[in-house]
Amino acid sequence: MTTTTEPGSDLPLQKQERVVIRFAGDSGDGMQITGNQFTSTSAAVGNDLATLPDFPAEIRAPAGTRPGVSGFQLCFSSIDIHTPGDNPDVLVAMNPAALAVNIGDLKTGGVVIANTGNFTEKDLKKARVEVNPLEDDSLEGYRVIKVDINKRVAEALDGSSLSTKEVQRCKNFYTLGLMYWLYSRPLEPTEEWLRKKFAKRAELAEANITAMRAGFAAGDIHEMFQGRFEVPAAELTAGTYRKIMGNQALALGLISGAELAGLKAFLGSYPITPASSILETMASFKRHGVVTFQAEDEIAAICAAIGASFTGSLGMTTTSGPGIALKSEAMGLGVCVELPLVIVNVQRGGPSTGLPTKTEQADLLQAVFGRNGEAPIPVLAVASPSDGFDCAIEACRIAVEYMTPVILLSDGYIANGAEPWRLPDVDALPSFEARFEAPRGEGAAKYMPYSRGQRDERPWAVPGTEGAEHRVGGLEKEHLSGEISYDAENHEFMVLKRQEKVMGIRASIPTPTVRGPQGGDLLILGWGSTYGTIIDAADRCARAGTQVSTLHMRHLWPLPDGLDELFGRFKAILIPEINLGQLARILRGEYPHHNFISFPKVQGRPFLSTEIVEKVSDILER
Amino acid sequence: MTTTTEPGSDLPLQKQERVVIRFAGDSGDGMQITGNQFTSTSAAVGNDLATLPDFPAEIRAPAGTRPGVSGFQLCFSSIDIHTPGDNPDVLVAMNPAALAVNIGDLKTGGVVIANTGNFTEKDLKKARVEVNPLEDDSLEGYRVIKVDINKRVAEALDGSSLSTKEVQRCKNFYTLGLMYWLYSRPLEPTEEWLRKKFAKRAELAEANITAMRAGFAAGDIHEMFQGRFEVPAAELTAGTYRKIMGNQALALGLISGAELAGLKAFLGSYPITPASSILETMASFKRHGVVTFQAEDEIAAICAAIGASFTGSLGMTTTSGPGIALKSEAMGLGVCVELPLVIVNVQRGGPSTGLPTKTEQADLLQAVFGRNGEAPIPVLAVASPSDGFDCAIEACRIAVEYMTPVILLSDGYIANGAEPWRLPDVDALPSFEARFEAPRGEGAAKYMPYSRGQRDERPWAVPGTEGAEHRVGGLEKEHLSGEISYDAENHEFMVLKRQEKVMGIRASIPTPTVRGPQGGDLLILGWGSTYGTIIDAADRCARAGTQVSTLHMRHLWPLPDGLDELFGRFKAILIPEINLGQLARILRGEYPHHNFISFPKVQGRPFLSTEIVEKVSDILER
Amino acid sequence: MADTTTLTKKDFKSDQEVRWCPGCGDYAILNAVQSVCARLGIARKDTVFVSGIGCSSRFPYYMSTYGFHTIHGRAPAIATGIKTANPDLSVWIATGDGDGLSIGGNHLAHILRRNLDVTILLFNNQVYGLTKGQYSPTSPTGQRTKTSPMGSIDRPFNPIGFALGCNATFVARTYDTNIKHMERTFEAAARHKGASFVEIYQNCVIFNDGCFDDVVDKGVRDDRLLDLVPGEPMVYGAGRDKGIKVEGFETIVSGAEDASVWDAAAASSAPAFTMSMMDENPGHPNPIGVFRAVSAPTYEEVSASQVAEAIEADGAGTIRDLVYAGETWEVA
Amino acid sequence: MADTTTLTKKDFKSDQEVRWCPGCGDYAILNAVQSVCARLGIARKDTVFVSGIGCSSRFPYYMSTYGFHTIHGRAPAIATGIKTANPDLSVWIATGDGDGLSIGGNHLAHILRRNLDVTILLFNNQVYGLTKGQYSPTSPTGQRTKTSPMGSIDRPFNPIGFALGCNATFVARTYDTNIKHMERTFEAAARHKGASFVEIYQNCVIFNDGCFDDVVDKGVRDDRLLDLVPGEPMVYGAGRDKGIKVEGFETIVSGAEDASVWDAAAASSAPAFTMSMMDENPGHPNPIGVFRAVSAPTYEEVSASQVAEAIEADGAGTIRDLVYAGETWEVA
Ligand SMILES: Cc1ncc(C[n+]2csc(CCOP(=O)(O)OP(=O)(O)O)c2C)c(N)n1
Ligand SMILES: Cc1ncc(C[n+]2csc(CCOP(=O)(O)OP(=O)(O)O)c2C)c(N)n1
Ligand code: SF4
Ligand code: SF4
Ligand SMILES: [Mg+2]
Ligand SMILES: [Mg+2]
Repeated sequence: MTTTTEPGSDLPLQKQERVVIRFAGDSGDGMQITGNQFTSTSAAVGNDLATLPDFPAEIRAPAGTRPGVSGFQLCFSSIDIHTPGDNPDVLVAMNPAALAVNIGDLKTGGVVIANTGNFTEKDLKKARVEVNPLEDDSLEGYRVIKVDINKRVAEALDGSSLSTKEVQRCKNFYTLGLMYWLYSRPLEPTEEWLRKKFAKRAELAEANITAMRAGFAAGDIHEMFQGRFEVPAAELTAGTYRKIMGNQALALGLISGAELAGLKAFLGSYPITPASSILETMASFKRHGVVTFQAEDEIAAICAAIGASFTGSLGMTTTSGPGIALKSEAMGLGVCVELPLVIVNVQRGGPSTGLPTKTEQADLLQAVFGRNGEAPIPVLAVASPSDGFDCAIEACRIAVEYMTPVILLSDGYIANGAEPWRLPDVDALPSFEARFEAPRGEGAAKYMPYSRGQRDERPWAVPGTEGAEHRVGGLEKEHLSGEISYDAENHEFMVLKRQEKVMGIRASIPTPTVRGPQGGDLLILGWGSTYGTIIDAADRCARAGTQVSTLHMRHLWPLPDGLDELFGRFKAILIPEINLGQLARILRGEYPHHNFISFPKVQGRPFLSTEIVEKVSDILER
Repeated sequence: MTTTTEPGSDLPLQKQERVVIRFAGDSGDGMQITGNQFTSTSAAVGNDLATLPDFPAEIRAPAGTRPGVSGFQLCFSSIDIHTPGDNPDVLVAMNPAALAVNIGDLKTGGVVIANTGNFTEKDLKKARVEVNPLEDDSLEGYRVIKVDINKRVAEALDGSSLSTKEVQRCKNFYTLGLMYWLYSRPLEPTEEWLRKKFAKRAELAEANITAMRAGFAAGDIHEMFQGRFEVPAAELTAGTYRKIMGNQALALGLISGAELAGLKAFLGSYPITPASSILETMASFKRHGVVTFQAEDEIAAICAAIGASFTGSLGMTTTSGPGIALKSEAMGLGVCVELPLVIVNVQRGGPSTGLPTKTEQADLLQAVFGRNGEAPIPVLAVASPSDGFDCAIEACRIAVEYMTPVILLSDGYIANGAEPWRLPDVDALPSFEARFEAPRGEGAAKYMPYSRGQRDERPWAVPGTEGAEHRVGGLEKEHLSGEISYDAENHEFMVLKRQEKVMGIRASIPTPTVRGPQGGDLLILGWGSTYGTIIDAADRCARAGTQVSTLHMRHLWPLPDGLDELFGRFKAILIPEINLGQLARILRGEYPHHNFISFPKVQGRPFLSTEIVEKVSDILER
Repeated sequence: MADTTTLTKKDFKSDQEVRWCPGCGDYAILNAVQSVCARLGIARKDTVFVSGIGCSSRFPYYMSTYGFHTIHGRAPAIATGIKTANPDLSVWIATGDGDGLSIGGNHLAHILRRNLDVTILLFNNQVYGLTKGQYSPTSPTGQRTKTSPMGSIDRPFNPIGFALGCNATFVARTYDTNIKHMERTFEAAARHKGASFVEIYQNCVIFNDGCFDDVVDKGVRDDRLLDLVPGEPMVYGAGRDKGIKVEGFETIVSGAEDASVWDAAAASSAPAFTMSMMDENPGHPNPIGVFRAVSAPTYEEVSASQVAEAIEADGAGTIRDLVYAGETWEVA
Repeated sequence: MADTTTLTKKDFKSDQEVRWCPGCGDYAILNAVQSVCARLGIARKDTVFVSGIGCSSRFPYYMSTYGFHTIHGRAPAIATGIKTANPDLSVWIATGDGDGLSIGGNHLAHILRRNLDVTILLFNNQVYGLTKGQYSPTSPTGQRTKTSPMGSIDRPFNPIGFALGCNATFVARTYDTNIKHMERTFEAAARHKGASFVEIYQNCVIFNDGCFDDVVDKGVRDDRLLDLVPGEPMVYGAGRDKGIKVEGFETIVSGAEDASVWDAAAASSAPAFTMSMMDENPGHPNPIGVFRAVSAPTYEEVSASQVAEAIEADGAGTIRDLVYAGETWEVA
């Protein structure tokens, strides 16, 4: 990668380990693009990173208002990191609404870059800000860099063929250029990206590049910073990397999972925030033989997936909490007919419609228990954006090997977050090829749809198979023959058999490993998206001299073997969850004699590692 | 009540405390009517009683086949009883299929009354019976009374104007007469009933009466019994009684609950076994102002009920497991909009369509946890047919006082079972009148839909109220104003507030009382329909010299106060449940340090008290 | 029910900031509805707006009446409870093509066949707006969206045909850029006793901009739209010179003078059905206006009358006679 | 897909005991379907029967093919998955008036509009049989049932009109006591490429006995039923002396000689719609037969062709090129 000539190279260059930037502006300001470009460039220069977009509430609010603010936070570093960071070091605020909404999170002493061009009376009013915060002392304690980006970009593109409106649309690239300068990043990757994106409108590409370069070269602004920074490459494990978002990783994993099983992937889905982009991504992979069906509702979506599995495809369905509620009856059918099925729930704030664009982990109990009758379904959860790939494959494996529906939980934080993904060795991926019953001739033994294999799974005979014609359905089945049976003992046998089969999955999953000391005063136990924050918090504790152990649980139902013994090695087990303590409840029910401390937070957003660090010292001081 | 002349009064008359009879025949044989008449007459003579019909599986199978068998068991007694009994003393079998299906349950030494007229080769074949059991020694150990009822009834009605087919339809009344003789019951109540029922076809009434009298007077048959029995009146608490079935009691309770709250009852429902008859019953009570809406599905049913509650009616919905699954999204809406709503789940065998006509208690975890997000809903359960009345009123009370959806669980066993109901003093029923916001004039303070009352309930303003116009919905609400709020702290506040409100219901519910010793080795804890069996079992243990205590839980969520202390008084707590241990799981999660012994049985039918007695001695011997 | 004070459009504006995208067709629809509400003279307190989920379903927040923003697709079901429990209320439903015809299609079908006296506004923008641009059940085959990168493979619903197939008693269509036509249509719908269904062509500037431009654009609309006015000849065109003549089941583009008179109250809904499919014939205009308006008993009326009849026949029930009924016996 | 061996009706009988009530109309329907399956010559292994819940939905158990007895109302959704995932299968749906038009109305609507190549048999007995006799969405207003002791207050759906409103490509009606007519209709439906919808008047001897007697009873049916045969004049009557003449949107009972010729393939479904409502006119017969049969691309075909096209354009994807895509970088 060639390095750009360095304006402002006379200013002191300071090394930093870890920087958190938040870009914030109006929905129309292109903050997501800005953030994504900064991320890609940082990835390219070898930083570790994690990102978190913060979309405005569902409907595009009027420009300039607080509900219209769109944010993108990224953390890039030369050390191993696992979260987009608690509090930004730098806040880019494109208008007063963006400032007002985000300033509270900025680190004390942090930098605000404000686009003064958008702080007019009118702008302030739209943002419901009484006094211009750039002009009173409300920003005391922060370093405020005021730049009239509107004007700067107009100047930079003076004489361009673009309309004024189009020129102003280049603001975000001016800003990006400025940030590139501040953190000594190359411009080339973005220039390349722009040229590709606007292949058909080269003048737009060039205008944006010009704007970006202007920001990069704005010496007079640079002065205000009194220095620039460098974040060297991180020491990442060797390999090929790519940046990946959570939903994207899930889509790739689901497609791969089907392929590893030798099956066609069939996705039945109905759009819902924050799960929709899995469907969107999978719809774009038709050349992988993926069939996507956008159903009329969530019920039809899961039913179609079940139908597809009946024919020998790997049926899948993706949704969020309210959609899971709707699917619960059909999930019971899936349990009864014992066909493979992967059900993805990208959790969001609840109850009901709740906070659709915010994150939460409050659907765990629903996943484990939310069906009529005894209807056991294995449940696992994704830890981070890239983990979605592995988890999706694991969900497919369980579904196929055990002939069962599987619930895979993710959440809004993971769905939209991104991180570098070290690409797996494709040949080393697990293989769990599905086996179909072979056609049988006249004299052959009758196909027994509810006989059992070594994992208690039933044999899969698909339409088109001669001699294995059979009927399945939601009424209780007779063991072996699969015929309707109202027999009392058979019912009990089947209820227990289904239970045993799902509990038997334990044999195929590892006991999770403790990170840090293998026993002691405190274990921080997490599941799903708290993963990164818990590790960050533990590392911070370690740096401060307190060793705490952590444990991440990928498999939530059945619970893996060995936990009882493992828990026994710790005096207390702290469980931070973005709900009111759902995993803690499950664990208490299973392992009543350990000291579980539930640490709930239900604010529609992830934990800060600080919060966990504080909680840890609270507990240890007691 | 005049006493009928007593044929066979020369035969010895033996007193019995408690008799269990099962009538079994083809669906077309009128066994339900026979059983019900015997029940009514037994009630009228002052017995305590409990009944359990056993309907054939959903579809009417061809006549004479095993799936077509319809049964009706009743227990009548001179002592206090709580269940229809484990094993019948007498089995009336109208055909070979009825015999084959039911003989296994008959008490050793029990009496079989078989209608030989229906044991022809053809009948045996339909029932898939190889050898006539009346003619080999397969009924050894039972006293078998063979009567050609077909012939007898033909003889009795010889010369009647009825067709042969119609004459044969009187068979069940001949049988009833015979049983009335055997147990020294009066004929008058049934004669009265027949005359009323066939008011428009007197000849039918008279034919049935003639048939019944013939059975009652059939001296030659009587000989075979070597004696007849008498079951004296039970010592029941003084009062007015009526026989009531579970679903009927629920319907009456729901209507009364609304009236006690001063509200119109609105039932939105969709038919489903075994809940349908609640809708059917309520539809017949229009003169009580009840509005019933048969919806297009379960979702529409609950949604309409929520809509009705929005207008100030008391919205209700009734269903079974699969329907609950479908309603779970809308329940979340109910939690969010905080309107009163009563949701009745008459549980049946699951998962999925499962065993629709069989009983189960496996929807408890679904009731407590089966929704997306943190969506707390109080849950209570009916103990016995007549308890449905009180529980329904209690559900209405909680819904109205706390402005919340409430789930009321019953099951198939209760739904169709019947028992004598001592009618309540209507004036002493609880009162919990709903309060609506008053209209407000121009200058009045703004209506705050999410402000809170003393029970944390929100104020109820209904359309039509001037000045209180407001909007509700499923998005997170701002505390007080109720406006949409994406604010993190507000969300947490509201999640906790909804949780506190529901947990606060504890203040209004009693700690359940222990029956028997207040502490000791063993407490048998039950919920729902195991109530009667557990008491019967405890009484049997007591009679055998072992004192065990029992506890019945009506309120399952929130759990009442005082349980921890109470549980602490027992070395072990045995929890029989018709599921895989769902209440046990909940209790372990809440009170981890007690010794709960889960005792699951999932056979689509109630526990036998014997099973519990045996389990108790198992535990106590250990 | 009617309020005597003179209501104005402003009375129906709520204090909530309207949060649709600038340029969204929903603004104009909101305006028109507010005007019509004022004109109907029904008090705010007696009016309820019910919606599902979608951009369009935010509607109730912007009305100063009672409102219920329910869950996706279920507005008709909730409204059924509201109207049946209190027939005195004026009940409106705001829904989208996804909310009303995808997940909510069945409830919509059933409220129409049951003929509850509600007014249903279906905002058809041929796309899922709120979830950011997937195709909907009204998207034309081939439409490329996020979930149909190679074009939608669904055959779309015709909302008018769907409503007619459900035996609806009032069926109409209007579009977002013609306030007058919207007001006229909404008012007729609201005054109709029974379930009124109005499809509104609505532009989504963000995800489906210009989806109806070929018929509603100022430059073409006079020639591309035929306004069905009950009792009037079917005449259209910038110079009102063109007409539609019905022959058998066929429609023929004719001169104004030969135009047939439109009968929205025909016993059979076949004519309305013919009109609803007319634009599939080359050269034919796209019909708007009132397709069907017939009268039939409303669900809530009959429901209430059965209760009244039962009370009249047997007297109003009390808890006592509910409980002390059937065969009872005394134990002393 | 077709099997060369000669199949007989018996080949399609399963080993399960049929458990409908003696006298139930379902038996005859089962018989007719088994005959048609034999005639179609599609192997048992390639045939799938899908159903919801209801008496009628027990159907798959009695067929010796593949079968799926799903959950209430969802058969069309499950069938959509089956057919889309494997277009080579011959897929049938058995559903009831409750299963298909009450809880399942939306899925039915959507499978029809999407035009999946499946054959849908709707057993209409105007009642919920399996749950023992509540009114259904096709029960006539006023019908007294367990849940409507004072008479049903719903306006019923007309299943034919509903299907037409959903833009179905094949719509027909037959009745359970006419094996020949059933077989002819089922065969036409099965051979139609696209979603075929067949309403079957079905008697429920237990809960709604004789519900169609006024039109299908042997004594009256010749005069009360009009069989719509595409391309044939609309003639009926015991002496085949009566006819239906179409004038404008009106139908007139005429002599046989004046009868109009029935066109089930008209571009517009308005004629079919007119026929579907004909019996509401006094003196008119009740129409059965084929209301509509037009061709349109099927969903599963287009779905498969997009996949094929994508593969042709860019090559079949592997996990490797799925994973190693986008902007990647190396860390050494
Ligand atoms: C049960 C459920 N499923 C899915 C969603 C996501 N969702 C919200 S609105 C919507 C579609 C909106 O489309 P439309 O009704 O056309 O309204 P528009 O936004 O276009 O006005 C969807 C799929 C949801 N909120 N709830
Ligand atoms: C989710 C759900 N709701 C309700 C039921 C109960 N149920 C079973 S079949 C049925 C209606 C059957 O009517 P129809 O489809 O007309 O079939 P028929 O029995 O008349 O053939 C109902 C309401 C169910 N099984 N599942
Ligand atoms: S996304 Fe479309 S429909 Fe939604 S508010 Fe914006 S313009 Fe309107
Ligand atoms: S109840 Fe009716 S529909 Fe069901 S099997 Fe019996 S006769 Fe047939
Ligand atoms: Mg839309
Ligand atoms: Mg039916």
